[in-house]
Amino acid sequence: MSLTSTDIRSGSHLRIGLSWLLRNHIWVFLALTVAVFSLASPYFLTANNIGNILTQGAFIGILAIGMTMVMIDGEIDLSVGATLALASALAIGLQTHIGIWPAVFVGLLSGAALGFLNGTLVALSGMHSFIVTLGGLIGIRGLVFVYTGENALMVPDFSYTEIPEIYLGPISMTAIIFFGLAFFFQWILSSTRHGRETYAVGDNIEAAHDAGINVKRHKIINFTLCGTLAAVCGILLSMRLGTAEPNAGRIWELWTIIAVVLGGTRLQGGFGSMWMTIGGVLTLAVLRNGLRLLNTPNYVELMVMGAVLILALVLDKLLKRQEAT
Amino acid sequence: MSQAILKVEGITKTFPGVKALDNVSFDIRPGEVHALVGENGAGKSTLMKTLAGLHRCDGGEIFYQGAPLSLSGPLDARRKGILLIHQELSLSPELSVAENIYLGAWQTNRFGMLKKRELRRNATTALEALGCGFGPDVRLGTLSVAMQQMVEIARAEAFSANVVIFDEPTASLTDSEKDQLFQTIRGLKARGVGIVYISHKMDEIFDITDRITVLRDGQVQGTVDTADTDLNQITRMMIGRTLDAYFVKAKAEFGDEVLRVEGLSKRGLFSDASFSVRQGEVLGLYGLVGAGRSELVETVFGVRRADAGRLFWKGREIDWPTPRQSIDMGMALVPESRKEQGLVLMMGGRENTSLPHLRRFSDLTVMNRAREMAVYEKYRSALSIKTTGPDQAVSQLSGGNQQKFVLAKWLCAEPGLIILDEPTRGIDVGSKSAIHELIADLAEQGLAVIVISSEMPEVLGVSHRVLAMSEGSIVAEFKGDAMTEEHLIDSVSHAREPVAAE
Amino acid sequence: MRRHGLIIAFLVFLVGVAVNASAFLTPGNIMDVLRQVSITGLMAVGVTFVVLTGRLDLSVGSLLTLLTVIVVDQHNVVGPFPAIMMTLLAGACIGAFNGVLVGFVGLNALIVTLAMLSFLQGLVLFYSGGSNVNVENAQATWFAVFGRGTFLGLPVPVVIFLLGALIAGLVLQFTSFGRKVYGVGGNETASIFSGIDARWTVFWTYVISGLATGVAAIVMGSRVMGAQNTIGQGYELTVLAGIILGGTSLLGGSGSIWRTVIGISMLGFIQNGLLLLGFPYYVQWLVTWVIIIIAVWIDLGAKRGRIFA
Amino acid sequence: QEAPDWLGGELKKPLSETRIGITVLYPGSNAYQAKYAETAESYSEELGIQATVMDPQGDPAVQFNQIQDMASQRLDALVVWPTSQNALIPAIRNASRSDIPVITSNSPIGEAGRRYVVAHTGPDDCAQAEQAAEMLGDALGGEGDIVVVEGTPGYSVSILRKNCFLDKLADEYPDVTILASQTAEWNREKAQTVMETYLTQFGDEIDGVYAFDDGMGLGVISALQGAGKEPGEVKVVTCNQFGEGWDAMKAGWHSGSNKQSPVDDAILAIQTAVKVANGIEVPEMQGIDTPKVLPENVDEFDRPTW
Ligand SMILES: Nc1ncnc2c1ncn2[C@@H]1O[C@H](COP(=O)(O)OP(=O)(O)OP(=O)(O)O)[C@@H](O)[C@H]1O
Ligand SMILES: Nc1ncnc2c1ncn2[C@@H]1O[C@H](COP(=O)(O)OP(=O)(O)OP(=O)(O)O)[C@@H](O)[C@H]1O
Ligand SMILES: [Mg+2]
Ligand SMILES: [Mg+2]
Repeated sequence: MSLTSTDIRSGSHLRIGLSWLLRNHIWVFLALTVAVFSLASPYFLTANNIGNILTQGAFIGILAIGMTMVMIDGEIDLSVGATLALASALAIGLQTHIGIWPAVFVGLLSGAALGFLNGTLVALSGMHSFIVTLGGLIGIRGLVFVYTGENALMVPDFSYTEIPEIYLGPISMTAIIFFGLAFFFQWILSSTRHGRETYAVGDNIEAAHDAGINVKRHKIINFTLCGTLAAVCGILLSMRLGTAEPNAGRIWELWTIIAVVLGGTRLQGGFGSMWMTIGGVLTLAVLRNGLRLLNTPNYVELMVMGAVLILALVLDKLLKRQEAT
Repeated sequence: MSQAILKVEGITKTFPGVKALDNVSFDIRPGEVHALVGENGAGKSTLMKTLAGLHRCDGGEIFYQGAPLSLSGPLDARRKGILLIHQELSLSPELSVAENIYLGAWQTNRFGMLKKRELRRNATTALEALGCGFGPDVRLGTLSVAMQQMVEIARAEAFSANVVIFDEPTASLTDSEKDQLFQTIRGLKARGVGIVYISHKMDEIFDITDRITVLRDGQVQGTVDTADTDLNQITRMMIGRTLDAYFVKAKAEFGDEVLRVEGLSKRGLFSDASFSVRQGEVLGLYGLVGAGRSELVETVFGVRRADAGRLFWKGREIDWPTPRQSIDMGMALVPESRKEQGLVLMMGGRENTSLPHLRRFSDLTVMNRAREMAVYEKYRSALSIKTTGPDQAVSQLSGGNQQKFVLAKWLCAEPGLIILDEPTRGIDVGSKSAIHELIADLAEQGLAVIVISSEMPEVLGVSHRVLAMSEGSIVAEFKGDAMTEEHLIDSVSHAREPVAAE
Repeated sequence: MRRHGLIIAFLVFLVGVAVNASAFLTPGNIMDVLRQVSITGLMAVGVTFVVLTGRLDLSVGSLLTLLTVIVVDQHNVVGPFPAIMMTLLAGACIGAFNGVLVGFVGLNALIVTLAMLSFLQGLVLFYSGGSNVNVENAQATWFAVFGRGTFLGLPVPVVIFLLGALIAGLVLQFTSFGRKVYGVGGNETASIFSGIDARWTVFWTYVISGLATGVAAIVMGSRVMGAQNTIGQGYELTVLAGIILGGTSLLGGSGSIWRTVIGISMLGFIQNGLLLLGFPYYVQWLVTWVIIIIAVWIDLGAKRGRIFA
Repeated sequence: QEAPDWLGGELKKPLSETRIGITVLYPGSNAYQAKYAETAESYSEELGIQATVMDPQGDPAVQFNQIQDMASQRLDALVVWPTSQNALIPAIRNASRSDIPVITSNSPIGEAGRRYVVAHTGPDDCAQAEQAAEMLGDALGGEGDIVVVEGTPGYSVSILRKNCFLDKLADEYPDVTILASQTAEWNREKAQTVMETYLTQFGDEIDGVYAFDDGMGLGVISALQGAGKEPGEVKVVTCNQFGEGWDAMKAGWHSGSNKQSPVDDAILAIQTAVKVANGIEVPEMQGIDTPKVLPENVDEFDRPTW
């Protein structure tokens, strides 16, 4: 259900259903892609593959949760890819010095700190977050290289990679964490003060400010959350790979934005939800996995992703127009 | 009279380049409606924003309930009982009504969860106290402007405010909505609330207020009891002279027909609209907010597309034009919302003025600055617009001066037909009567003029002929002696039954 | 002072590096830097038009790759002049495609051009089959003049860049099209009410961006005399960083070409200066980060007369 | 079906039912990778096996997913050209645990993961870098000042080509000094830019250049030409010669590289995979030759078609 609105002109159940669908069309899209790939590949609808999709999607998914918070605020965070690389490098690199869990904690902290820095810069300077975090995208990657000295860092003990190897049926721990976080943040959005403020700030920042919401502090919190979630993603990635690549997470920020927008959350803020983001993340994961199962060459995959994205936007546009009349 | 509830002493506020408030003192007593009037840019909104914790003043003191007041921010002001209802609505369209009423002040439990039930209940109480016809769960964006304003006013109930400030609340309300608002204000007043009322509409000022404070160039010109004063005195205090006439009607000498519209329809907005206007004629278009007048003229101008209908320009039938073609033909539309539709706020007055006529101000696409400056200067002085220079961003100007630039940009094309959508909304009396004179002038020069207004005296005062519009249909036409307030009200309030044209 | 805070900051930086690296402010090095930024500079000049309307173009990096591959490959097939024409045409067409989607269909520019980035990358791989292409008769073709020649003692890429910037600057400042670009960027609705067809204006800015990338690709192809299918990777971010550094607002309506030229040159001098000072390249990223934040902040602060928002 | 000669055993099932997954990446030098991928496809077709070739686009996490997806399709064998030495170990471990044999090709994975890999085939990046050090050291007569143009940092190829080169140089040519080392991200144009800056900075001090691959080497040569240098005035040495590099060497601009054939590389990997799929023993390590190519012996080699 869309929790952000109640339609005043609500008529029959059919109409409510239709308007729900219009606001959540990503699920239709997801069902469609799933149907297509199930028909096209016998391996697609296997428990094992579904498990893979969920795990693979979870990484972008966790980034997307933070991005959704920031985007509903009407902002954007381009630095999540670099942030996750730093967190993963710290979580692995510090293990020999301070032990596994303290290292993981420091990794998380680094994400929170960078998110805090982004948020503070946005709030204090009044610069567009696109600019601030574009700077971060470049500079934080520099920090990663300074720390790793250009090398991929490896865990001292590969049992670290078995931490997320807990399964609930075919569903991995990573996927569970993703869904857990998504539900938690959906609850934040719909039921807590901070969540409602997020909509208020993104929707009409003047009104939110005039109503006494501390817009600056609010944005700093959301950027910090976004950075922390990027770090969570980085740490899970380090557990998956057993290695911290200095180039980890390159262009993931773009995939993340694509997933969130595909879901229906608006770039200009004020509208969106975690449900939509889950839909977008899964659609993206299904598309990438399905194309791989169909053995499509690399260039086809790139072209299909581009085309689908544009298609989704056009569809969204058409549906909105439909809704308007 | 009782002790002042809020007292301002000698406050000063400077913006870069402007002294918005200069040693201002005034007070508000419980149970009174205190009017604040003044020209555009006099500093009214600034003064009120200072009281509501949105601006910090540079000097001076504020006393609230006898003690010096220091505000940490707008929420603090609201919590202490000072509520500002903004000139531009200050709400969040995606949130529900209940959430908007308590915007930023939501109660939460120990776990940071919203007390949704309590929020709803309190909001319902506040809405019922005002007699609003909608519930707390409605998404705000689906409400009309008047309803949204009621949501803002509901905050006064919700926070049990002691001081409520209305900054031009009736700018986008119809007369009946205004009456409802006034009832609400009287209700607040009866409960001992001190009310500040800012408006450019003098009839309202004399209708509802007890005292009037006049502001001019950031300074207080004086405070008078409403009962002891009259329009002329207030006008003189505001603009330093008196006005002989508030409405001027152009001489009724009509030439050829300029525009004729037949059977114009657009699903969901208006249907079967037909009218025509001649050279030298001022055609009024009256209706309640939401009647579809703006949409109708926007369609004629070409910003929107019609579903059906025919359009005749100077007797010849033409295809539906684009705005560009309309402008080139000699049509001009002064849109109702200056900030969204009228101006490029970061451009200066010069560039805004020439924006619709780039071809006229350029030679082979190269802009001719001298020609641009000459025209800019002509209309700036003709409309006496206050700026620091041709390139000062119009966003820095007061609302009234902005509105004058919107007029300038259309007048400089010397069009054959000018459509004015709420041209005097938010404009002070002095400028307002200047605009009325201008309308008369234009008509006498042979232009056809269409004026949309929700102010009945205005529409009757300036027009030769009035169309009444209701729910997307033109329901009646009045001219001559039939142009009376009673007829107009009558026609638009019987929405579905067509009133015989006289 | 307000308008020139950017230039002052830039000069301070230049002097700072020059004191520590004697080779830095030599005419030879300055020419080198200008030549190096000429490719991103040309692209940035085109993208500035798009940004001024309040939109983005992230596809230019992939487009540069595609067009460089096309110009080099076609040079071997149809000869230099037709290859150049084809490249410019292809650039304009892809720009036009973006322009239709953003301007006419009204899709979000960030996402459209992001999708295009992916799509064009695929197209490059499809076109080149993954292999590198080279100009076969590199010694014998006049095509080399764009990347390697000199004109009146100036490297031709620099001449093309500065000439492109000059033309673009004049168009923006003094023509009615330029006014439309600022109008649409400043307030689209008001511009539509003023009879400006915002859709066409936006459309043309994307065509300009595509064309400028085409010119950049010609310079690139001529400079390298070959192309690989990653050659333009990441250039979109450099271009955007340059534009932003110059202080052009991403919200549209404010900014200018000279600012872009300064911004993109600043990036070039930062990169070059740190190289000369012997820092590892990733320090350059850190410095770029800090400089973007500080420069844009100061610029913004000067415009609003206050440092903090 | 008749087993091919090279198989050295019986076919367990027809080649047409043998399914092999290949995920290849060689960051930057796409010409080599393209030829590799092309050969892999054409050779698989020739054999009549079902092969899937994928490109992880330089991202180990993507390659990780690819390995996972291929494992879930229960392929007979996987050929992995790792983007990262260690990041793929868990994925390879999981594949091997679900009894899908994995062969690494071209660059090896880290020590910790070797036991999950049935075999490794391909050239030795480290040996190539050492060859480059030797060729450059010899060309300079054992002493001089050089600059280095690196590939995109952080990838295993870059790391090997850097560290092995530096170690060799330090050991055997102590009088060769490194003036500066910078990345050009496997990009020819950026290599040119980096070299131009070096020339400004050090001028005639530069006696030699080491570029991690031939593409960047060509950028370096363009810069030298632009600076008015004569062929051979500055010695340029690279790894892994391309067609154009071969031309440049003949023209005297290029002082040393090594021949590494993507064709041999791909064929060896696929043959090994087919063997493994049929349960035939294979050596743990099979190399392909990477002979030094020097101006003296350049005519003995065909011009590379990649
Ligand atoms: N945020 C601001 N920054 C700079 N100048 C401002 C700002 N707000 C108001 N001003 C200036 O202060 C003066 C007073 O403006 P104010 O909005 O208080 O006028 P007003 O009396 O409410 O006018 P109107 O009737 O048009 O609403 C004007 O000259 C205006 O340009
Ligand atoms: N907030 C709103 N939400 C949904 N529909 C609205 C809203 N406001 C107006 N409408 C619809 O738009 C149409 C015209 O509205 P609009 O207020 O522009 O008319 P108008 O006669 O031009 O009024 P005015 O010029 O006084 O503002 C009506 O059909 C009305 O139902
Ligand atoms: Mg005001
Ligand atoms: Mg209207």
